[in-house]
Amino acid sequence: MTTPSVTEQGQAGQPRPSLVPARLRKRLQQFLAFGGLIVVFAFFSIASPNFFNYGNVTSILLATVVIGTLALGTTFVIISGGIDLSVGTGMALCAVMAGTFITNLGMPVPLGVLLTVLFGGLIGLVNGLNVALLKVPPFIATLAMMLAAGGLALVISDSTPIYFSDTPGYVEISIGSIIPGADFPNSVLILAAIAIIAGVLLSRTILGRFAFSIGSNEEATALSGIKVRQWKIIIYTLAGLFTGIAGVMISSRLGSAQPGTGLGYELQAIAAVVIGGTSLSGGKGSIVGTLIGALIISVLNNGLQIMSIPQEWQNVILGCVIVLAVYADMARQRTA
Amino acid sequence: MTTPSVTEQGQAGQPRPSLVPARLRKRLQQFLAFGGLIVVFAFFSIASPNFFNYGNVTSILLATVVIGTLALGTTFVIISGGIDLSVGTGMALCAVMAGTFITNLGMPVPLGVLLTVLFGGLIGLVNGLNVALLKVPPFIATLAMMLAAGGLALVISDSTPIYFSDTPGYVEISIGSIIPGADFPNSVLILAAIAIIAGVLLSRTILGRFAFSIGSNEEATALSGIKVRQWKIIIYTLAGLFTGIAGVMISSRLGSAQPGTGLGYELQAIAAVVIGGTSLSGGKGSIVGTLIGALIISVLNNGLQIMSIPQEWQNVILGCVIVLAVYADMARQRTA
Amino acid sequence: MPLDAQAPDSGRRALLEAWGVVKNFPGVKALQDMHLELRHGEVLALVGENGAGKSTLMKLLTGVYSPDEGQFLLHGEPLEVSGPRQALERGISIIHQEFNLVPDLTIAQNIFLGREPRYGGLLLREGELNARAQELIDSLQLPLDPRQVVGTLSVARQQMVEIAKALSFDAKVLIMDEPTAALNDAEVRVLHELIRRFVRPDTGVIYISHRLEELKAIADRITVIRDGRYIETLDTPTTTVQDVISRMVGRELAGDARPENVRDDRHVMLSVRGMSTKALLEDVGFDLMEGEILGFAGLMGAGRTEVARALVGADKMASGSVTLRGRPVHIASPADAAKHRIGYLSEDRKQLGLLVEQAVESNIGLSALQELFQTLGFVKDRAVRETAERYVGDLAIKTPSVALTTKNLSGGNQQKVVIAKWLVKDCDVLIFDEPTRGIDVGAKEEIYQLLNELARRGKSIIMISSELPEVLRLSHRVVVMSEGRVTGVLSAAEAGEENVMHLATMRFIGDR
Amino acid sequence: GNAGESAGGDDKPYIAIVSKGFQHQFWQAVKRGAEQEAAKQGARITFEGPATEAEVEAQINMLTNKLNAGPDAIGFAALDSRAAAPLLQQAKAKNIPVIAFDSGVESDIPLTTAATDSKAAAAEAAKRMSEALGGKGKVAMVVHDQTSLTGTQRRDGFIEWMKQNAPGIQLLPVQYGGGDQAKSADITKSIITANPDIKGIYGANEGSAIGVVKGVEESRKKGITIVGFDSGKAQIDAVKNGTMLGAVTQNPIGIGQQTVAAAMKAIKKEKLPKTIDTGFYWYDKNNIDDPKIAPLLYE
Ligand SMILES: Nc1ncnc2c1ncn2[C@@H]1O[C@H](COP(=O)(O)OP(=O)(O)OP(=O)(O)O)[C@@H](O)[C@H]1O
Ligand SMILES: Nc1ncnc2c1ncn2[C@@H]1O[C@H](COP(=O)(O)OP(=O)(O)OP(=O)(O)O)[C@@H](O)[C@H]1O
Ligand SMILES: [Mg+2]
Ligand SMILES: [Mg+2]
Repeated sequence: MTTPSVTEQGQAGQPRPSLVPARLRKRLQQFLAFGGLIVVFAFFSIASPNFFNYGNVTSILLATVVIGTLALGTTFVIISGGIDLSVGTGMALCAVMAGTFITNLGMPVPLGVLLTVLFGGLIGLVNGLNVALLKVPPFIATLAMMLAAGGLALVISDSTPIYFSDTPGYVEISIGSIIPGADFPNSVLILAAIAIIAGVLLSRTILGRFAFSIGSNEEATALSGIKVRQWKIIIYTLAGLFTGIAGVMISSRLGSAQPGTGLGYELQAIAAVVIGGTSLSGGKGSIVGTLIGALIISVLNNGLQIMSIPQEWQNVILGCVIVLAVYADMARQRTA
Repeated sequence: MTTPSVTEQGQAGQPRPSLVPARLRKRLQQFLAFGGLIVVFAFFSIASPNFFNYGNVTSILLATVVIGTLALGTTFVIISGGIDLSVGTGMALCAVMAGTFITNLGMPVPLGVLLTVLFGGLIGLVNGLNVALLKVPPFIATLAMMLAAGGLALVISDSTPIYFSDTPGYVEISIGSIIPGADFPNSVLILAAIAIIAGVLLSRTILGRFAFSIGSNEEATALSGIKVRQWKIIIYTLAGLFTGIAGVMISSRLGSAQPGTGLGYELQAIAAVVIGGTSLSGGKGSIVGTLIGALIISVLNNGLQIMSIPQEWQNVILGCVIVLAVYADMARQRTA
Repeated sequence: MPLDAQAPDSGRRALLEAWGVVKNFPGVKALQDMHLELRHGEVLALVGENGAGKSTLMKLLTGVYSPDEGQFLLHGEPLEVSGPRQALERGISIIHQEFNLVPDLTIAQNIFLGREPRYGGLLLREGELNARAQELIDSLQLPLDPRQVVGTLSVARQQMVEIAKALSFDAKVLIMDEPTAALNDAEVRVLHELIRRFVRPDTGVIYISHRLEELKAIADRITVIRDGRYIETLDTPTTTVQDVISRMVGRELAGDARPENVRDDRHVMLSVRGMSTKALLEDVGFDLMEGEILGFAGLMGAGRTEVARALVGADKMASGSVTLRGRPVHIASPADAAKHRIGYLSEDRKQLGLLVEQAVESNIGLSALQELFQTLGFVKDRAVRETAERYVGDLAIKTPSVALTTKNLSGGNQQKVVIAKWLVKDCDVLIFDEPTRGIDVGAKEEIYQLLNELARRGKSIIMISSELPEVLRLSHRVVVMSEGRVTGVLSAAEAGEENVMHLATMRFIGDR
Repeated sequence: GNAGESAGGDDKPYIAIVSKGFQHQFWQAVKRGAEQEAAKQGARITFEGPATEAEVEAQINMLTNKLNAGPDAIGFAALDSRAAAPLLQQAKAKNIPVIAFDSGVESDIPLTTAATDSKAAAAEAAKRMSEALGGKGKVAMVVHDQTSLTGTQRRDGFIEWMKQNAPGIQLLPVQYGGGDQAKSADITKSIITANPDIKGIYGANEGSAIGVVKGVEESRKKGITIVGFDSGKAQIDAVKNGTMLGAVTQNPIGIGQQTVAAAMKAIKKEKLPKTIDTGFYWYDKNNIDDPKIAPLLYE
């Protein structure tokens, strides 16, 4: 026993010195992904005198809120190896429900908001049941929900927007400012708060641990005695709750629930997640990355508009920059 | 060696009787997936007197052409473990190129069509290079192409439709009928022809074999000495060629190249592929399945419209039917 | 036929029993009337040919599959497990033959997956988790860092994680399905020590292995099964390896002990000089002769796999040159290597060797598809099928049909499929990385003969193996590595256990 | 075939309306007008349209399906009239009368067209904007899309009037927000940031106009003149509280009513005028409650 274990000790000692750099490197990597954002940001700051100022930066942050919220929930689903296409129209349906609760049924705002968020959870629950129990592939299950939610939003609202004119407090949720005198939109603070919650859930709780584990190797996770189906249902439900929050955020920003919108938001949310370094095959990802991904998208959108690039070129440039950014990120990770 | 091989013979002999049923079962399975289509078809035939007749069935087939063509190409990409989000706007870009070649540059129709299809291949080639050489994840690479192609379609066409009024023959490609007196649109015949080609490519050639291999286990395929990167590039290029064909089909059907269309077609194409039983994680799939998937989508769309279901309900029903259909298919496969 | 099986100890029931267990898969009778009895405080070895049904029996015990007939008893009480969780709750812990680790999690996270120390049921105590893992690893004296991500570990280290995980449960019954397949002799000794420490009067171990020599050292009794049937249980002290083998395969095996001679006037086929990689290798150089079997020996992590991977272009070489038949070649990818007729059979068959979801014939035909089985891009399905069937016959691959999904083959038979793939390709240089991993004695012998036959036909073979006797038995020359360097090249005549181990444990402290 | 005869279970005439859109309030108002008229005249209608005005093929498929469903008449607002030409031929062959609405169909098959001149309507918006700005200053445009007829005509009408009549107005490059309120609001804020001296912004449909209002509100910038298009509660509120100068509306309810009325006449083989001008109207703070204007607006 002694001889081999001495040898092994030596072996074990070997990787140690390189482990600390490895962690530092990981920090640095996140910093560099953030660095990518900074590069884009710096570019626009130099290219346009109107880009870097308090007002515009707040605009960028405000523009990030809805996609960011959706992307947070989507992060969990993607890390667990799934996908959620229903968050866009699901958000519209939740907005309509908020209108129904608050304007049509006259509920107090806090109750209406709570019920809306829970309704989002219900959408997610149905997705989760379809995926985990009926074993319908996530793409199909959530595509079906995308269609159904979009239709239901129209049915419930009778295809008409629902306004929150009677409850001015509702609009304050999004664009009011509780920081006195700062003129800083609440919804950005809310995004920050739920991002922290999401970050804690992902990296500090068993929910996050199992999300990673299921996405990395579902079979092995099940063999470790973990109730994979149950956790999948929870993960989709969680994404649904974020969808509900996004429904509140967008309808309070607009002061109305627009039943026909939402389509396309899901792709942007997924894009934010993937640009942020989460792997679509599951098992890898982070909340910080997702936020950076969402910010990169809105900084690019804002910057290109500020620079008055003709709009048909904006998408062309956006496409190229996204490929380049992700390529640079991949290349860096490979050499690192 | 002799003794065990006798044992093996016994072992090998044993299952044989059940092997034929297994293959028959497989046939039956495909027939049953087809059966799902038949059920939907039968339902509408009974529910509406206007559904099952020559004219309407031709309409359904005609409505399947574009999605079907895109889905064929997408099938290869998905089987190889990738995804292609660029086929929708890519198709619009190809349509615009067809307009440029034929109407603006006055090329003869066959040459214009050829160049358009090749241009589609070029789009796919760029996707393939980004995925295989730059190692950008397929979702991101093709999302970027989706943005870029949509933008380029607007730039090149100056955001206005390009008409094929000077070349009446161009429209004939799609809605003309070479079967004399039958009034059967050519594009359906073309879809049938390219589906056969795709089927042969997928199941009879090394291209198809390697697509399955790469989708099953990319690393193991590479270690088997197969040029994975090269084959991936070929697969995306192939999908691009189908995109080009779809661009010809849609612009000849409409008599014009509409630069703003295309978005959303990629999701429908992917849905057709996945409903047809191809796994999004790669390694499994078939062309017949994809065609059935595309047909299910257009039969549902057509039937719901023919039955005059209110439009806001159509998507709700569509969503439910898709989940049910896929669930039934999965459940059957599990018990079989 | 079962002799002592009929009458269990009347006084004290055994720890774990299986009676009349039957399990069928489509086209395969995996188990028929299977019997097993694990007594308190013993290590029971379970042996049988590839596909005999060992893993299937263990999967039934741990609730991965459910039996068609029969029952299990734990402490004399009926045992019914509906899933892995229940098995663990009843005190049955298993190391599966195919790894079941989560690659993106760290070692500590894998070991305690599902049993993480928490605050209030939800919040993780990551520090505690790592500390506990470190404690466990220290007590097991394994060379692992709990914070390292499992996906970056070599196969041997992953095996150690599996072992640590299985031992971390407070289990009464520990099942190990080929735990030593990826370990070398020194590591095997460590594992045996661990097992001995685990066995107490109220526990027991079921130990599955194809390395029959090691059973003497660890097992109290040996249960032999064949073709899904119980054959006999032998007491180790009164049993020879030959006894076990003859019951396993139902006949005697002849094993010749030394490699065949090669003429030394053969020319050099492949020559490697100054090969270094960023990770580990330093100035590796060796020659491979035509018709030679060149063995690679070394401890875990010595860098043998890395040499092979760098050679075929799967990993990047930082520096070094490769000469093939006297001409310098540049190999940037496995495809390049294949073009130069160099084939590499990986040690990690599930991740890197097989398309587990594809048919056996697709796997066998894969490497040579472009070369042999196509005209104008069209696949010659008949030829693929016939070739696959031929190799299934030649290598005695146990499968009902070549159309079967490879996943459903037993571990050893999967390994044979990988070997068949490279035999079809007909390479001049073949690199076999742990080719007999998980292969039964009978089949091992067939593979040895096959390697000899290939060498006789002029093929050059690099054989990496962690089983030193195997290296010594086959190799014309042995390259010994330690810590990324070649520490010696021995001729067959020179090579013996002792001098190889001496070279394999050479250290280079402070060099890098 | 005999599809024309076998229309549904009841004897009510069936009018299938295929519109350019469905979810936007403008199209919902057209639908409501059509439903009102149908109820009055005892007809059965269906109303369908693609999700966005870019989906020409989807609309063609809808029209095809509706032709197969055997209606007594068709109401049709073409996204691309030439693309629909073969189908209109088919309708003619089947003796199904076609009524065009919203924008003209380049074909002599439709018996009549119930539409407004969108360009002229946009020109009205431009005129009002120019008047409010005193003929000078920077003006931005947020349009819903660059390829649909409603998008391009409402854009080009505005630009052309400005070019011809208001040399002092400097037009910024057009930005497109897809009619999405949130996106249009973000675009508006970018425009304001990039052009702190902006004087006026034009939103070319309901979603764009409300987005512009939201964007201006969120940017806390005062003194920007907003001119919109279409109606809807948010726009009406904005006009009433002075955030928005006013807007042009095309009387969508009237379009729906006229379309159904014309279709009924066609079924009864009555004579129809070549065109039915449904008109457009400017509304602002002063006339918004006017009994002539109020019924045109939808909430
Ligand atoms: N899921 C399955 N589907 C079909 N056949 C299976 C399945 N699992 C195992 N088999 C078959 O059952 C038989 C027994 O397999 P098992 O894995 O138990 O063998 P083993 O004794 O563990 O062999 P090895 O030593 O090679 O690991 C084999 O013929 C195998 O092909
Ligand atoms: N996939 C991998 N990713 C990162 N590091 C690896 C990987 N595989 C092996 N290593 C590391 O590279 C070093 C060399 O391992 P290698 O597999 O070449 O050794 P070996 O001599 O073949 O021994 P064995 O295969 O028994 O582990 C080890 O430290 C190992 O941890
Ligand atoms: Mg086994
Ligand atoms: Mg190795």
